[in-house]
Amino acid sequence: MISSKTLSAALARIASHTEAASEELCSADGALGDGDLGITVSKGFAEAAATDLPEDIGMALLAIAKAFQRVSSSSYGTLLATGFMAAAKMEKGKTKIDPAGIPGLVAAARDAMMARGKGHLGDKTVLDSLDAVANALDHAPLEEMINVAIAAAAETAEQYRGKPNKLGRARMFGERSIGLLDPGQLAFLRIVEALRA
Amino acid sequence: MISSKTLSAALARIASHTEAASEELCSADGALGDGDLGITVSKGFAEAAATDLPEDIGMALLAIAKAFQRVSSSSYGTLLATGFMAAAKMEKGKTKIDPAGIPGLVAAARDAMMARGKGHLGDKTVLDSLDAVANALDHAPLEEMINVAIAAAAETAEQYRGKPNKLGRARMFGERSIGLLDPGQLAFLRIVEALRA
Amino acid sequence: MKKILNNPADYVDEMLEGMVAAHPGTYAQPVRRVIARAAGAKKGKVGIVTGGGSGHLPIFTGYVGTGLLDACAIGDVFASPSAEQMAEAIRLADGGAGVLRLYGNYGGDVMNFDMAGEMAEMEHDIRTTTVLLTDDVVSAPKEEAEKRRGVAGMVYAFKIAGAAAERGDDLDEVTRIAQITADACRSIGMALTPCTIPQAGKPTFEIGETEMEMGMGIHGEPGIWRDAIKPADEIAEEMLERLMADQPLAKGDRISILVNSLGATPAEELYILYRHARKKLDALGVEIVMPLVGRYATSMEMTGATITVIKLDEELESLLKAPAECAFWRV
Amino acid sequence: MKKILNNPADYVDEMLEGMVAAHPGTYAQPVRRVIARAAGAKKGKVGIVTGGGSGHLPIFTGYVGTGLLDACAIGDVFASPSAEQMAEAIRLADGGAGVLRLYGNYGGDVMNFDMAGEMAEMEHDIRTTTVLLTDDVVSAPKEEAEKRRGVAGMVYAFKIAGAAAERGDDLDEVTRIAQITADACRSIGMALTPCTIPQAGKPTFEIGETEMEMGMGIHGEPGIWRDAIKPADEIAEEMLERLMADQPLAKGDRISILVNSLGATPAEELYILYRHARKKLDALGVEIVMPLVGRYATSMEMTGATITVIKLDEELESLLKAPAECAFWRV
Ligand SMILES: Nc1ncnc2c1ncn2[C@@H]1O[C@H](COP(=O)(O)OP(=O)(O)O)[C@@H](O)[C@H]1O
Ligand SMILES: Nc1ncnc2c1ncn2[C@@H]1O[C@H](COP(=O)(O)OP(=O)(O)O)[C@@H](O)[C@H]1O
Ligand SMILES: [Mg+2]
Ligand SMILES: [Mg+2]
Ligand SMILES: [Mg+2]
Ligand SMILES: [Mg+2]
Repeated sequence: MISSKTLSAALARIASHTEAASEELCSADGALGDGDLGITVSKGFAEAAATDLPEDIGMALLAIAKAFQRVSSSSYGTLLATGFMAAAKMEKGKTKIDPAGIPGLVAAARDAMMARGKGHLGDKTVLDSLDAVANALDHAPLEEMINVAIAAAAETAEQYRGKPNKLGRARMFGERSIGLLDPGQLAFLRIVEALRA
Repeated sequence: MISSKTLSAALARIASHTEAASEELCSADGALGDGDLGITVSKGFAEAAATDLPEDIGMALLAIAKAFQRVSSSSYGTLLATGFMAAAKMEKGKTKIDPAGIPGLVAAARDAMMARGKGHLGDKTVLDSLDAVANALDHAPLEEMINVAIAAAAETAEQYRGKPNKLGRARMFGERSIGLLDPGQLAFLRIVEALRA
Repeated sequence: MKKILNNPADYVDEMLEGMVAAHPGTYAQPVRRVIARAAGAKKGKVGIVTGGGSGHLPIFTGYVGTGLLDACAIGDVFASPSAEQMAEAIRLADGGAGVLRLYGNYGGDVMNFDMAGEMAEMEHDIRTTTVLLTDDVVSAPKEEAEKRRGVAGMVYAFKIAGAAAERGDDLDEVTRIAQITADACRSIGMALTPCTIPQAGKPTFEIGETEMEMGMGIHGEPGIWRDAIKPADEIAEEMLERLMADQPLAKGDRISILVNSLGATPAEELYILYRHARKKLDALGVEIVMPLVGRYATSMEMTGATITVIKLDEELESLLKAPAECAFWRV
Repeated sequence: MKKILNNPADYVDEMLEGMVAAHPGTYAQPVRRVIARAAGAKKGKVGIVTGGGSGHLPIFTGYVGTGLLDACAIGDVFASPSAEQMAEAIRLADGGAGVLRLYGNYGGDVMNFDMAGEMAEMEHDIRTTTVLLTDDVVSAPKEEAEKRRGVAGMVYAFKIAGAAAERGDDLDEVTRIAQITADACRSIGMALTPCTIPQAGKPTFEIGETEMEMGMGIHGEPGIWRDAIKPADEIAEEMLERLMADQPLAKGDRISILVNSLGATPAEELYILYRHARKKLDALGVEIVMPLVGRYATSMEMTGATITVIKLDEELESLLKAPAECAFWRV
């Protein structure tokens, strides 16, 4: 069972892992966009990790969403805030997340983010990563969940490498985006990787 | 005796010699000013050399002055125009310059240029070169005049190298101008050198 | 880093403080990173807000002023402001007649402004509408024109919609006019050098001495393709050709044209571009109204230029010529 | 060369052609390289002419306009126009009440303008006077202040003398006011990068990534000394200290201040400089009137800034605030 404490510890790990990956993400975004993704992600998680989370897990997730809104209003930050907000709504009033509910939370985040960003699956964005992770987790054994999520995120990124970006700034690069990782999918991989340690 | 034809031939030689020295003069001026002197001088003499000179030597000198005014209105170009104008006034109505009159012509140019530019001898400018040449030519044998002029121009430039500039843009460099040749004195040396060949 | 600044983290806040201090009769900053008219919202007038990153002056925040914008939310250099700041801008712009959100089509900005609109509606009961600029012709093909990004065309939209609001048009009418204006704008950009985002501290891209970026946005990102530097006339020719391929111009059409420096390119060179554009349009019999040549939408100290053409009808033309005043522009 | 141009030799002529084409209601070029008011000289009004090199827009020629200059002779980039062109400018500016030659103190310009004055007097019987700007405090010590060069202070001189002429003052009075204005101006400049003169095709000097030029003129030449780049506040502090050492300011003094970009430096960074200047002057109790922050006197695409302070009396202040209009500035 995941409590606010567990969440805080995970945020701290993500913050340090994405901080380390910041340059990599900025340069991936630089090749297809404005080069700010590493800063967006690491700043957002640092702010979230530094936030005192309430015990109510719904309110904790809301606090994380707000942290993102405060410091990173680039697309990715806003989308993550939207995702956390959707999860917050589902968990309001509880003090623990039941791992069995996780695939549903990821799917809810995915749907809210699709609505907010008007994106579609297959556009080569973080949405595809969320979708893959939600599906993979659905039947995963508890102790395998993190590895399964990492594998799904990694596969998604690699699988879309060969396709063109259809949304966001990267769309403008058209065919030239083929062969490049989507920065948002790569960032998502770095985020779930951090859950391991 | 110097006719308009002789003058034209000399202008052509000066034009080609100062064209070759253009970069040197620009960089000397760049160190103490705006770096345009090479262009000013070579453009001015090229324009003068390309001008059809009338037989009346005064009118020929006037045409040279006008050529300078047309194409080079930096300080040096304006000063040379002023100098040629002064000489023009003295030679009006003649068709030859008597070499014996040359020191007087140089001195007249010097004085007109002093009046126009409000400069003084000793300011480390082309005025000092003109003054030295006028004086040195005063008793020079005819066949030695060019060599005497070159020597005087060269000595003046070297002699002032160790002194600070007191006029024009170079003045602003104050003590830092010590050790550097005055670009205008150097240009004058290149001009008289061209008379040799 | 060859910039005049103190701590890069303070760049935007110090810049805004200086701007408001220099023009206290024009600008106020009632909430951090939200600039509003010094005189406050005008009762009964439709408000117009925009928002976007810093580093584009006069865009975005410079155009707050009479006959122009009412408020603007400002982010870090080239970064979207937060939804919360945008909601504050909406609140500050509201004079009771509703608020138009008028800004450039960028993913992050759209998501945040949508959220901001929802917040303002929920919290303050303010009716809002949206018009997006999508004037950069090379950022998507004509069939997907709604996906194009917004660049210097914003200047015309602020001016024309601002004039409509100032004369007392209601929200639907201001929105309609803003949309017609946005639809009538076409832009294209080119750049010779990158710029440096203060917090990054290094140039946004690398480019050779003889190359130029074509299809330049205003966020320091590389252009859409790269070409060898060409003579100014050929650059202007190509830019106009691409604009006219998207929105044909014919004898008798009335347009305005904005030849805009991305920052470092001097006015002298804008006039060299304008000279060719003018010749070409004259030859076609196209009438130029109130041409704008200068720095209207920049990317810090980038070397480069954009050209925007707006096709005018009578109404747009009269609104374009209506009086307006901010610290950067007076009509 | 990273510039937008055609043949470098045509740079100035094409630029002027574009400028006049863009603003036909403001500028005319009746004689090559001489810009005059489109409406021509105003009968009975004192004319004001200036002249200087190209590459400084809006200086020099941009300030031809109502309440400002009447005509301007333009040279190549950073090069003096010819005496003949200056004489033409004087002739075009003459409305029968005489002409003031108002320009910056540069050896070449002074010699040529003196000749031009003699020509105009001889050929057209026009009475002329001269006022030279010598506002750059670091270009000569106070004891030799008359040897200083003229920089951005020209903007104030054009504005104030222009207003005096426009209201109908006679030549002696306009000259007196212009001289008081010139005497009240103090300027200083700094730069981070050089610029490129089109016909030279390479930067005017070399400078390291962490260095800045101090005591910068406006002709692309190196500064008077070199320093390590410092925070903006320290740069503003040092510049103001040097201006105030030359012309002390005290509680109750009224001044205007111009924080000017040499070209590439964006408005954002000018406001950061202004912010510090304002704080410092506020602390001293000095009142700032109509501060100017922007691009008023440039050196092509140079990165850097100048600060000019003018100490105002009641008369200068009212003339500074009087209406004026050219394509680059409206008061
Ligand atoms: N509308 C959208 N919907 C879903 N994901 C998006 C959308 N726009 C961008 N993304 C994702 O966000 C990543 C870029 O994030 P970010 O750098 O913050 O964008 P920007 O700087 O352009 O605002 C992309 O690689 C993509 O995965
Ligand atoms: N007022 C003056 N009187 C005499 N000689 C001068 C004067 N000003 C400059 N010079 C000479 O001209 C040279 C510089 O010429 P030039 O490069 O044309 O000047 P600028 O570019 O500053 O107008 C100086 O080295 C000096 O010899
Ligand atoms: Mg990005
Ligand atoms: Mg971004
Ligand atoms: Mg020179
Ligand atoms: Mg010169």
